[in-house]
Amino acid sequence: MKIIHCPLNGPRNAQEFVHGGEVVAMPDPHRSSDAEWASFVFLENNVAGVVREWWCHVPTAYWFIAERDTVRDEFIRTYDASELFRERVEFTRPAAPKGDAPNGQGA
Amino acid sequence: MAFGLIKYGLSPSYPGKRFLSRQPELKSSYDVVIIGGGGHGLACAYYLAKNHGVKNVAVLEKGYIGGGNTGRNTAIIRSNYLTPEGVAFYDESVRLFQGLSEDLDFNILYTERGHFTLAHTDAAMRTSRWRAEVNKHLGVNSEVVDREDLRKLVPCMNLSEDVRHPVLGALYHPPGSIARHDAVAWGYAGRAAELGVEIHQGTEVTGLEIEGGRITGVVTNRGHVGCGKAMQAVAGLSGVMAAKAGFKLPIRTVPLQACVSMPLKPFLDPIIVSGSLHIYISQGSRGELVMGGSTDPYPRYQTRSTLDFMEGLMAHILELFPFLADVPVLRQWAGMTDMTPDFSPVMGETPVKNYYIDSGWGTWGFKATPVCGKRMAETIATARVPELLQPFRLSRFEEYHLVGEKGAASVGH
Amino acid sequence: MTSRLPEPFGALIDRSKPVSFSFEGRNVQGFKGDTIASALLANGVTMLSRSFKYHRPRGPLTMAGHDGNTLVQIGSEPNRQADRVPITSGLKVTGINYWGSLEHDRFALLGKVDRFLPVGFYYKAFYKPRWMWPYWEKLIRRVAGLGVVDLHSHHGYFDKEYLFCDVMVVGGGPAGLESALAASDAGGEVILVDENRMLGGSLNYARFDAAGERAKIERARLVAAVEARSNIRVMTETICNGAYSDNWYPLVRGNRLYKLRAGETVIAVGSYEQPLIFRNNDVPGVMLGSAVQRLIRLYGVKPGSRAVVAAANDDAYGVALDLLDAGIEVACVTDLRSDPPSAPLADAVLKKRVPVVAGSTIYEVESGSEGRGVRAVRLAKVTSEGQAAAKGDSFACDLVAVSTGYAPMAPLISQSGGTFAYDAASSMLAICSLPDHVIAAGSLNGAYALDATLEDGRRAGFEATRNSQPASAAVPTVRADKGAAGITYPFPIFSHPRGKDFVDLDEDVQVKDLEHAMLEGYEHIELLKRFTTNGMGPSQGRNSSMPAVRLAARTLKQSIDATGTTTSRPPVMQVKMGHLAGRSFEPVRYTAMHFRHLEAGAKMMSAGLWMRPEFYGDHARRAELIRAEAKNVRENVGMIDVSTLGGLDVRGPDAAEFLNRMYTFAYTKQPVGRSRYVLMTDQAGVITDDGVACRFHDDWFYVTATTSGVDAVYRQMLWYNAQWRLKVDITNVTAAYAGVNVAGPNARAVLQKICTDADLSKEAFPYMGVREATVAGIRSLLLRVGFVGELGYEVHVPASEGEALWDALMEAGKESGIRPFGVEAQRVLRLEKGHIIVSQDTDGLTNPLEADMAWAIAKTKPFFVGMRSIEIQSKQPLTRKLVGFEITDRTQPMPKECHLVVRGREITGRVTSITDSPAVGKIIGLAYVALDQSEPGKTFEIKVDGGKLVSAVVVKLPFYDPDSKRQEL
Amino acid sequence: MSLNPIDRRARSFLYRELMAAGASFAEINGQACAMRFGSDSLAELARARAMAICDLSPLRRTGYKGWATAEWLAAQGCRIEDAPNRVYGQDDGARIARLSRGEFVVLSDLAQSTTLPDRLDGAWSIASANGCFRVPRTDSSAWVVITGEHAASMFAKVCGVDLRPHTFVNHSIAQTSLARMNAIICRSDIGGTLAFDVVFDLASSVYLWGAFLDAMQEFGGKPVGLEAIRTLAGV
Repeated sequence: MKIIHCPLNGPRNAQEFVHGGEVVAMPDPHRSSDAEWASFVFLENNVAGVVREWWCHVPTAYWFIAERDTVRDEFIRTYDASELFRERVEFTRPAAPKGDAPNGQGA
Repeated sequence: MAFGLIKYGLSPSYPGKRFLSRQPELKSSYDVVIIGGGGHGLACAYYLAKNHGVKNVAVLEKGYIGGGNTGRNTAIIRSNYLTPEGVAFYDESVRLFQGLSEDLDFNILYTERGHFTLAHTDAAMRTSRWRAEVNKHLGVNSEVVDREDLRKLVPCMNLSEDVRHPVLGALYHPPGSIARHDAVAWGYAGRAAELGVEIHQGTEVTGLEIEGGRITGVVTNRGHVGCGKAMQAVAGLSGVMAAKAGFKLPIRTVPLQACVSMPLKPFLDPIIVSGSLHIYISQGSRGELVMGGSTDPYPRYQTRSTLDFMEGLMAHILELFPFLADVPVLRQWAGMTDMTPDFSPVMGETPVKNYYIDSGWGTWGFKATPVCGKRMAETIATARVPELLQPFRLSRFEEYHLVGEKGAASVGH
Repeated sequence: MTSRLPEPFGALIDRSKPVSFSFEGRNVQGFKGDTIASALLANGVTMLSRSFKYHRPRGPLTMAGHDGNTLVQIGSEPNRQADRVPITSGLKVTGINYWGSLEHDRFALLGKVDRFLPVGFYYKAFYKPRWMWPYWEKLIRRVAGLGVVDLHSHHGYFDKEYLFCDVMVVGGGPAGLESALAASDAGGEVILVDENRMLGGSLNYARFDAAGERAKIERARLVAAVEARSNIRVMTETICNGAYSDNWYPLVRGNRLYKLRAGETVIAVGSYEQPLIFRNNDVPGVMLGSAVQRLIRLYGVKPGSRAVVAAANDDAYGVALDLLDAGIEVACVTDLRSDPPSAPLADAVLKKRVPVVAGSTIYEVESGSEGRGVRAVRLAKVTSEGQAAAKGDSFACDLVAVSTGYAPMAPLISQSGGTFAYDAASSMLAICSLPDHVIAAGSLNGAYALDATLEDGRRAGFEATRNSQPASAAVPTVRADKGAAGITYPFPIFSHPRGKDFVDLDEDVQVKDLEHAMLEGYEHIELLKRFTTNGMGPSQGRNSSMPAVRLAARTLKQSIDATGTTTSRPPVMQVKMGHLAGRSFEPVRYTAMHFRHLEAGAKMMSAGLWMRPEFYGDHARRAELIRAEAKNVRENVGMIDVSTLGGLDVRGPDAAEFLNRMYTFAYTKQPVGRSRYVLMTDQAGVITDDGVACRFHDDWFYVTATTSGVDAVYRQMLWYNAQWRLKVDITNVTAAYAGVNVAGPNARAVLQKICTDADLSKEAFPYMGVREATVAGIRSLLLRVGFVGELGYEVHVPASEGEALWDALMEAGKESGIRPFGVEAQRVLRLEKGHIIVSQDTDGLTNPLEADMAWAIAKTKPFFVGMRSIEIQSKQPLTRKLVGFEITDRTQPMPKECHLVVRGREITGRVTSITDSPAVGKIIGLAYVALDQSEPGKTFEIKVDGGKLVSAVVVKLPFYDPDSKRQEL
Repeated sequence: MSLNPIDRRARSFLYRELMAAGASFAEINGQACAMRFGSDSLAELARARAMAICDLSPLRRTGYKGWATAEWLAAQGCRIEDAPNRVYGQDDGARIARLSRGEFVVLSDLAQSTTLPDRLDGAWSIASANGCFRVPRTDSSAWVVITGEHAASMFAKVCGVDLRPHTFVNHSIAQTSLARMNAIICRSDIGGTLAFDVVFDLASSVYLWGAFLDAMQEFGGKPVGLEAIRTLAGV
């Protein structure tokens, strides 16, 4: 079984984790086209190579980010989500164009 | 002794004939290039030649024919799906399978065994009835049976209530069958080759040539090949190939594992599936138990086996069949599957003109081999997507017209 | 007649402890330490099994569990290896795969008609006419298959244990022992694993010098040293059965599966001696030289009285010397090499005047009646690779020992990601790459000469601990010539015009089968394997895959590497399903009131990990009891355990904003002290969960979720906030609270009795109100909810006090006739009120518009998960809609949940919930229908059992108490 | 005369198991706590030293989490350091398990002499909460202690984390999966005896209790009462 290095709990058996999918930026829900949105919801990059993805250590419900080679199935690096997501994310309807664009999602 | 064998016993020289011609040189171009020499690609080539007279066809296989998921799946055939679209599609597949040995003049060892999808919760019982009702309405033989029926139909199964997940009943699908997976690929290859299709093993497609939004050729490890039309049938690597064509798919590549026991004298006729326990088991013609479960917990392009798969699988199989505890397991393996959000395949046209796709087969691709081959051949030859395939078009996702088969496909295979 | 040899032969057996067991019903005597096979051979029983296809007699080949010839049935255990399983008193052993008896197997006839059973014959026949195949299939299944399962044998106790170490050494032979010692010098924890009962590996049975002394000395030295080390844990009779990611290994011993995580691994499992292929090479009495040596040295068994030895290396002469020591006459040594080099063991054999025929191979074995044993061996001159001249001399004998070469025990290396390439110098595969943290040593690594093996072991042990070695420390050197060259005959295959020259004994694959398969086009090594099943049998190609590769390479005129080898897959050795399952852990969660439900006769049902009461009382009266429970709620007061409902504390200044993003409704303006419905969708706009959000403070919402959904909801919330970084904390408090819903016209009266500090009057505590209060002396959260459509209070208390709460409420409700009700009654009650159950009334694709829940969507919010997808779908015509319906005509059969709504061929929807409502007095339900069927008053048809069509009429929801007076009392 | 657990409102989820095993109970924090099994206290002590499990669910505990929790606890006079997955002992015997940057579990001492959990719960309120939120650990989590020289070997049968004494040092914490249920394992030796506090989902109490007893069988492990544990601790 793989060992995954959890940034909080250290090296653990992969069985303690769940995979959360690739880290992808959400398009602006108000400014993106229907096709762009559907593509965000349904389509996958499904990269054969190094991907940046979400993992959760289940016993601690701790979400973190891993860089993993999907061909060699090797974890290259794991780190806390705050490395990518630093800012509070705001959402606004176009009508009231105040605040940041909602896709300040780092990734 | 069957007549087919007599000539082998009597003729002085070995009468077996070569089913695959020695590898010819690649031509500079073909009417149709099929990327991927698995069951699907070979079937498509066969039907192109047989049904549509399209014989200037090359099947390009990077390894050996049937070496991908065709040779790794557990060879279960059924049509007890949930959506009308799915049921109609797989029903045609089952009908084709029933006559396939004769059609290909090659025994694919297609055997009706009956297929049980066990229900351990009332929710699962509801799904069973849903599937049974859709099946019956479309003329497919399925019914819901309760625990008492199961006592008669599968007497060796543990149906006691004092286990963690007692069996409440099942979806019973009498036409559920098994076959010899390799034989399907070999049979199609042999007949396709007879009709003039070229099958190139050890020929990897490394790039696609697209001009003005239409496919014009492919680049291989053996050089350039022009084509009028092309189809990719490379389950597991669908996304990688689609990326070469410049579009994305609703697909994650996730390993699926399986294993076999040592051969045993026959004791289990039907195919038993449990969605709640994530297992399925059947006994093959050689006597080995063929066992599998749900896909691996995370995506990757790898076919390395895991121990945790075996542990989880066996724990649950022994809850249903405690007497198997001393049966030796012989071998485990894995394949790479195309998992889609709605557990239905993706077939037909793509954003690239004359470039067709046959993908998204998740864990249920083998059972679709004949129908997919036949209908994709029709699509390519006539440039019209038959009604049977329409629901599975790639564009269904941006249209939010998904074909939800999770309830019927997630473990059932 | 073979017999026992005197000591010191028989290192493993204890002659003072006779053991008797039965084989094929007849009593057999052996000694403690014998395997089934050794005891049988000691008693002159040479046939242990019948082959898979032709049912030919078979006997031990490797005596190491590396062949499929020794598979037997032990009581209810099929396919056990007789050359590995030790005998115990009373053991009942029988042969397998015969029709009649092992001695007289009617299926043996198949051997006579094999001309009619070409390779892959089952692909070539039996399918015309179609209806015949099922009969053929049944026959084939009966002839195929090996052992028998006993459908009544019970599940023995298997369990598991995790192990950890710095270095694991697999293989207790000379290389492994030296590795373990070298590794332990570095001070770390070493685990030494060996499948045999006695450490020493080949030192226990092989011969390294003419005198036969060297092995004894080395073994004594190494074993004593290992046993003296406190940081080496020795695990014998333990099989390292696979190599998985990140040095994760299953070790099988007894009834326990150990799962070992090793820092570094030294694999020193050695090599397989390889068979020589000639006509009748499968007859009992034909064995590998190492098998003969094992029988003599380990078990003190004399495997024959007159032997022919086939040689292609000096080890073969060691076998000859062992035979002589054991008093077995050596009729001749036939050496495949045209002029065998002078070597210590060979010279010793010559000195003993044993006839040595150089440049000759075995052409065929002449066997006794029906191939039951060896009578004589016919030699033939080797003319070229794989070619022999016509018959030469014949030598009478009853034993054939074959020592013509080796192959590395590749499985653990290849499974861990290492690769092999063909080494022409040694005519064997050799390791060409290893993954990190895996080191190979000994003959597996090409070190065959004993001194090289020992040096290579030391080197491996050092490399495994390099990080803890002083930088100055030098890697132990290994001599350049490791003795691999010239010990393996390059083409040990001598086909015979009359066949029965078996490449794969498991599957009865003969040379011609492979040649014919290639003729037919199955030329790729994997196709060749799959078509002929060569290497797919019980011994997984240990003895047959290399010869097949050699044969294919020659036939196709290509190199071995170009031909390629087939992949090795776990497990290494057959393993019981029970070992893999172990003691299975099936978690189950009980509420505080669980045992109260049992005491009240509840029928419990699984809900995720939880157990919940389905209804209370006798199964036979199920329907009636459920109606009564529901009736009691409508007319009086009932109580249901809702502890399993998910509970999430969402707290902090952004709590309301967070809920606004997670759920479809609006929460920023929700007043403190009130609850509000929550509906969750995913980014595709599909309904995933629902519940209520109770606001106890500006910064504190207590949010409920469905029993099976809460863990996913909780995880999703954390995931989103890992991106949004709102000032909010989410805590899953599901297990912290036990909860009941007290519902019915008398609910207030019952609750008020024991609720001392809160005014429960409609005015003080209205519908949808929430507050803290004390009930039966327990601090509680009170929620006025209406799921079942009556005056009702959910009481949530600390779980440890849940049972007391239940008791107090049952007591307080006694005079009003309070009764517990289960999940089924609750389903009826909520249906009468038209409330959906997520996942029963919705499916994997249902969006809120289809579920007719547009009312639950806040239109002006800047964002919620799923919002955009719902907007996109709202621009499309609805294809289906969830509606309430009723069936008034009692003469019609009552539909069931998931019966279809049909319009001719078309399926327009399905019934998701239905009940014969006690309160409404009609059959009512929820169903998906086509949009044009969804207006109240419209009728549609439901297809029920037997295909009959039942018509139903759409009605407005709810069915019961339309203006909801009762729940707002 | 032993107290009957059902005579008190608050009850350990394990009280039926404890009664069946012959426990005698005494009141602690308003609920029945298993003090001893049978009359041979020396044998029980010996078992506690070799391989035993004891239900500590009646003992006080609480928890806090949130982005400002560390600061708040410090302000309440708690001594905690930055490293997560460590147990920090307090002067009055209480122990604070730091689960992450922002989450803490507060365990009282075996003698129940500390008042820390009550003090903290008294000091905290949602109104004044500022990035620090109470977690009702007494209600949400069962608490057992597993003691004795064989404890680590027993864990090796139900837990994939290496808990052997020389690798999992005293005061270490592993938040992991036990027999497929989530649990918090804190190494807190008692008077020189190897000991692990296990805090886990209350609703799984009966299941995990059974899994533990099954796993410790080969080491002769059985339940012991709080008295034996207190004797180990010398209180």
